Amino acid sequence: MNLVNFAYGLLLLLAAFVFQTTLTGINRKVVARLQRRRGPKFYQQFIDIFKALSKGSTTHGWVFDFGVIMALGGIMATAIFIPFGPLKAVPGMDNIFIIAYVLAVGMLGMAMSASGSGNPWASIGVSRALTNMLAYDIPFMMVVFGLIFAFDSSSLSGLAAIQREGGLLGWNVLRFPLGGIVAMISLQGMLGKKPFDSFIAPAEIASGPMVEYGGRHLGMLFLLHEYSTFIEVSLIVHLFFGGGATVLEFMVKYAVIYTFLNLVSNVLPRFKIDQAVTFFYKVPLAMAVVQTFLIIFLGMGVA
Amino acid sequence: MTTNAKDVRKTWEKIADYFRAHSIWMKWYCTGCGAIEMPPTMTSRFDMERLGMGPMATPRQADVLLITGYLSAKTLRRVIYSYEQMQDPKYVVGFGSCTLNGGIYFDSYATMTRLDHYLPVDLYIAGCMPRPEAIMNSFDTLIKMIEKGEAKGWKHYQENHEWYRRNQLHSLKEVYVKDEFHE
Amino acid sequence: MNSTNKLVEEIRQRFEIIDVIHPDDQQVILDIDKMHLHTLLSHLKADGFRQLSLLSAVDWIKDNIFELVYIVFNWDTGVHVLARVKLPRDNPRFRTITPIYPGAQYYERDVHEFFGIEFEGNPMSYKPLFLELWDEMPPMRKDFDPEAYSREKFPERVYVPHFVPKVEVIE
Amino acid sequence: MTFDIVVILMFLGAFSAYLISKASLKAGAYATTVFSLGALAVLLMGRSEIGSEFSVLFMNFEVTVIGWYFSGVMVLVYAMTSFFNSFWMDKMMYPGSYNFLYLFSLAGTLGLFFASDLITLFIFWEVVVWSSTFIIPMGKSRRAAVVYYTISSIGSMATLYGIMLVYRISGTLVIQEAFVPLKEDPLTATVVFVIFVMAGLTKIGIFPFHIWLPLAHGSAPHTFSPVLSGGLVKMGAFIAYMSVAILPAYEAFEGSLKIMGIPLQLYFLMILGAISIVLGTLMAIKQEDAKKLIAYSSVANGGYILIGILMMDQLSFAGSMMHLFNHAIASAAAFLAIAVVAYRTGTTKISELGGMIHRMPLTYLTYLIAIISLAGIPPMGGFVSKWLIIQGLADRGLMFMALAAFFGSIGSFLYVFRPLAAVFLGQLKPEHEHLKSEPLMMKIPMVILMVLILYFGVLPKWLLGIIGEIQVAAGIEPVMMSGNTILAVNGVLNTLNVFMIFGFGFLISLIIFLLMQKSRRVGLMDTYTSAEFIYTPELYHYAGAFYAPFERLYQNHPSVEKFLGAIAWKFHELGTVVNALFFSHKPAVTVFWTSVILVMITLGGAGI
Repeated sequence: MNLVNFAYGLLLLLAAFVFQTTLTGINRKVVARLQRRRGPKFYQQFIDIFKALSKGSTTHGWVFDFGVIMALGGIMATAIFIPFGPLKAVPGMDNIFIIAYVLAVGMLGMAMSASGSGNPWASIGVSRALTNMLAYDIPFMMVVFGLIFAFDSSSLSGLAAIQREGGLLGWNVLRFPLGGIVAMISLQGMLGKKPFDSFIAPAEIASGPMVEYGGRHLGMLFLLHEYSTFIEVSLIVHLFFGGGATVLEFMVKYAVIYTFLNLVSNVLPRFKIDQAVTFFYKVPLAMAVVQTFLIIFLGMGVA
Repeated sequence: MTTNAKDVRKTWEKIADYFRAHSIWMKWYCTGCGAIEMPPTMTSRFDMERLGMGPMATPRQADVLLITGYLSAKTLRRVIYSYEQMQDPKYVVGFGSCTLNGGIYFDSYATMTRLDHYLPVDLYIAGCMPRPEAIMNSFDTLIKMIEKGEAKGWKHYQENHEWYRRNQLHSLKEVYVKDEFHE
Repeated sequence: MNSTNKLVEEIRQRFEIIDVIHPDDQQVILDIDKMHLHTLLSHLKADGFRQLSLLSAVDWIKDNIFELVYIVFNWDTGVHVLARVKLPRDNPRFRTITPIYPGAQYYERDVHEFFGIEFEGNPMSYKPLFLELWDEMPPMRKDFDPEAYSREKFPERVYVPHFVPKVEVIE
Repeated sequence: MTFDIVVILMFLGAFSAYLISKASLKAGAYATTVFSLGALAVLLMGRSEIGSEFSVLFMNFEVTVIGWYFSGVMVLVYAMTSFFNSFWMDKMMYPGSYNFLYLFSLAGTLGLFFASDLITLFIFWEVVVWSSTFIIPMGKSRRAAVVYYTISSIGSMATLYGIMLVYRISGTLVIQEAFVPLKEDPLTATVVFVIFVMAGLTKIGIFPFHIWLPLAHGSAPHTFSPVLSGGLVKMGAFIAYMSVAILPAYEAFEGSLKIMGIPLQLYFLMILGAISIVLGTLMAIKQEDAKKLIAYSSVANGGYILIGILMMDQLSFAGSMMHLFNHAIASAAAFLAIAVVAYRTGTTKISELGGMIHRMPLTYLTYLIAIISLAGIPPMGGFVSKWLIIQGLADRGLMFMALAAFFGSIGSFLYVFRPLAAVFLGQLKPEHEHLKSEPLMMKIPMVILMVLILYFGVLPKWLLGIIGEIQVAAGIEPVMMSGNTILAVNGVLNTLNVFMIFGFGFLISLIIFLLMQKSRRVGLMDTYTSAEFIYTPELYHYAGAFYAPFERLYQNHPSVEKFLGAIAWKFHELGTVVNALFFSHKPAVTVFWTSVILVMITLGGAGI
């Protein structure tokens, strides 16, 4: 760790921000076309974020501010760990468990700040978000557990490199199709897209955790959202789609997966939170356990 | 419009105004029948998102308070409360002739006749009720106004707060009331 | 008309009904003396009219009376019965029907607030319901002038005509 | 020879604390602090004397690394908690006895960890059980003490029976030698192992012996709950360690059926640990009382520790040993934070509190850091230990344990967040408007614990070094570290780097925050209320049934408590029947039944 690492980290953060925010903008346009609208400009998301940052804001006490800073800081730190294709800011730190747990810092910060506003809608949203997390994370972690056992590595770039050795058929999504499906469903939950978006339901609980945010707080939450999307989609790209030998390959895979999930999201209604839990524990968890069982006891797909 | 020292914007304010003009998040205060005109404006026929506009869930997140329809004494209190919860810079759009001059029920004991008496309205959309074309046109105007820095209602409200407050108190007696559910 | 005829016959036998109107084949309007209203309503409720659909008042200012209107509804037969009683306009008081229809609570508050009719036996009816901080005469009374009130409370927009077209009256 | 002095001094200290309490209660409470801090200092200084042996009267002691480590954890928790004792002196029924028992139980644990023969071990086990049994009813409930004592006696009896069994086979009571002959006899080894482990399970609160934990922790005096959860529970881990490492279980069960390389006996226990994790998590999520909530979290964390100890490998075992320390200080810190709230407000019910951060920010910070560690989020200590445990599980491919571990660690976000949101954040109730901040004496231990939690999360080298020594002593490969990097089979973890990058992210985020316009400060009630005017903060606070939709999914679960309650009821009924038969108003009936039984016994004896 030296200054060069930090400089790389900063560059990586910038690149991730520009990439993901542009992609979000393009996806807004794609969704608009799906609904037969013209849709906003592709750089609309940038305008939204900068506008929110430029506005005045209100605060409900120091924990309200501190939580937002902690959330964005935690998520940015996690984004630094993520390899951007072959590029890594800090070598040797892309351990999947580290990423999964550092990600939680951001979640906790945001939850803390939201509850610190004193608004019950925020607390309800947080309680739903955490329940949702308990639902989607366990199937995902089970599949990841199987992968780690299969390849004796918990490093993202290491797992990606192993997949690339086998060419297209080496991708984990093809080697372990059950696990791939589980991961995609879990990713839908992680991104908070439909049908698992009951925690930010705007009409029922006034956008949940975000209810009290405005101005720079809201702008930072938008940044946070872009980064967490980047982290979560990157995880899947690295774990199941062979990562990227070049930056371009990584970006293409990333964009395809993200757009696909967005399209799926736009034709689905919304689960209630207990329905989401039941669904995740009935279908994806069962699939994940079967997949892990196949890997560990039968060695299926491990080659 | 006269240009004095106060109206000269700094460069960063110009940039900020560009962003503010092209990303308009609205809080719809759907008090009256006018709200029915918003869905067609939002959906594929007129598609307001292409101008960077969209509805928001709470006043904290919103830039524009869109008041669609009649305001009674009771709702006006809530509207003022919502307006004060919004973050600067904020804009108010009065929608329909009812906010403009009281519309057909101008002589009712319960309805407001003039919104700009209580809140700094940046833009009125006349009509009973205005069609989506009128709405889109007016938002186009609003975007231009914000970009030029002419939509300064929120500053006017800050500077003339006493005047607004006096008007509010004259018509409403109290803005922050305690109603029966909180006795 | 059969079902309502039978009903009206039965009621006529038991109560002094001033007048009966059939506006529709499932609807009956009964004008009744205010002494008998409560017994009528109890009877109707026992007879299956479980729902109080509306309680309202009408201000007959020329006759100097208030008319209270009770609409009850029978879910089994689909019959509406509308019972009307007349009260003197000055110092209007009437007994509450909340013991019969507890749901009348809010209607009585409503009527009290908008017409100033007092319901004895319902202390809650004195609380304001809709009008926050109202300090004038009850606004639904005919002698209340809403326009004057509106002009005084809510200043109107003054239009300055920029251009007045000349109108020539052609004989 | 410092350790014998410590053990003796602690006993003398207990008595002197009682005498001082007779003169002045506060002074007695401070005496507990002084003595336990003294014990901590001696332990830290005496690290070089590990391996020394000594005897007091007929009891023999030997200072092993693991004993030293455990006693260090224990004394640290006792010392930190003892700062709080003086504030509860006027609220206890027998404050003098409390001070006495507090130090007496500490002395008992020290003796237990240093014991080198089984009788000494048993004596001190009983010392701890009895002294804590008398402290628990000083809190809210007497029933809790009864349940605690019942479950503890299961452990005691099991230990006693195990000791007798071992003595019959090997003819010695010295711990290191007594178990040696068992290696040749897997069946007896299994019996001894099950008996000893059962004693451990009762203390550590593993399913199905978990029922005493929430009851006792939830209703013990506020100053004793941290000790119970942070300290005494770890005695069970010590016994479990003994039965696995000293027996040694893996060698004794070499011939039995193995699942993923784990002997069936141990695998079964691991499943119990996994059940405890899931059960503790689910129950903690639905608790309405903050102390009970943390108590159930102790059940879940006990599961982690047990699984790690049973693994006896390089990673999970190290993780488990470290988790023991992390959980001890984190749960002590969390209990202490709740104790501060209880001291100021008089309640620990989550739904009766709210907005405490505006009155006691330091307590909030303590609780925050403690729960971050409990939930295993970096950069706190709990993360390192959970990471190690999960790496070990992934290495072995124990998928069902891993499933439970994932469920427990994500579920812990849910339950630890609940008191954070509902007790410390949210709306401040009008009746708490004029609360004072926490007293200085309470701040000291909280700050120390916070620093420790953070320090061992960022720089775990020292701690893992000691754990490495324990592993060497237990005959397994020690955990590897190079610099600040922990080297695991499947990956590496550099905690310092994680911390630095986290700090870097935080810095950027702070810069973005500060560059933008200043915020306007508004009150807590000036929130989005759908434009409604609301004046009742206590109603505008989301605290009760926090995870209602989730709780509804498992509200009709089967419960061990209900099962045991039914058995107790049947037992009670049987007693009534016997009572009616024997002790009716006619003496002749009693004489008749007595003679019948006597005849049956005589005949039966003749038959044999």
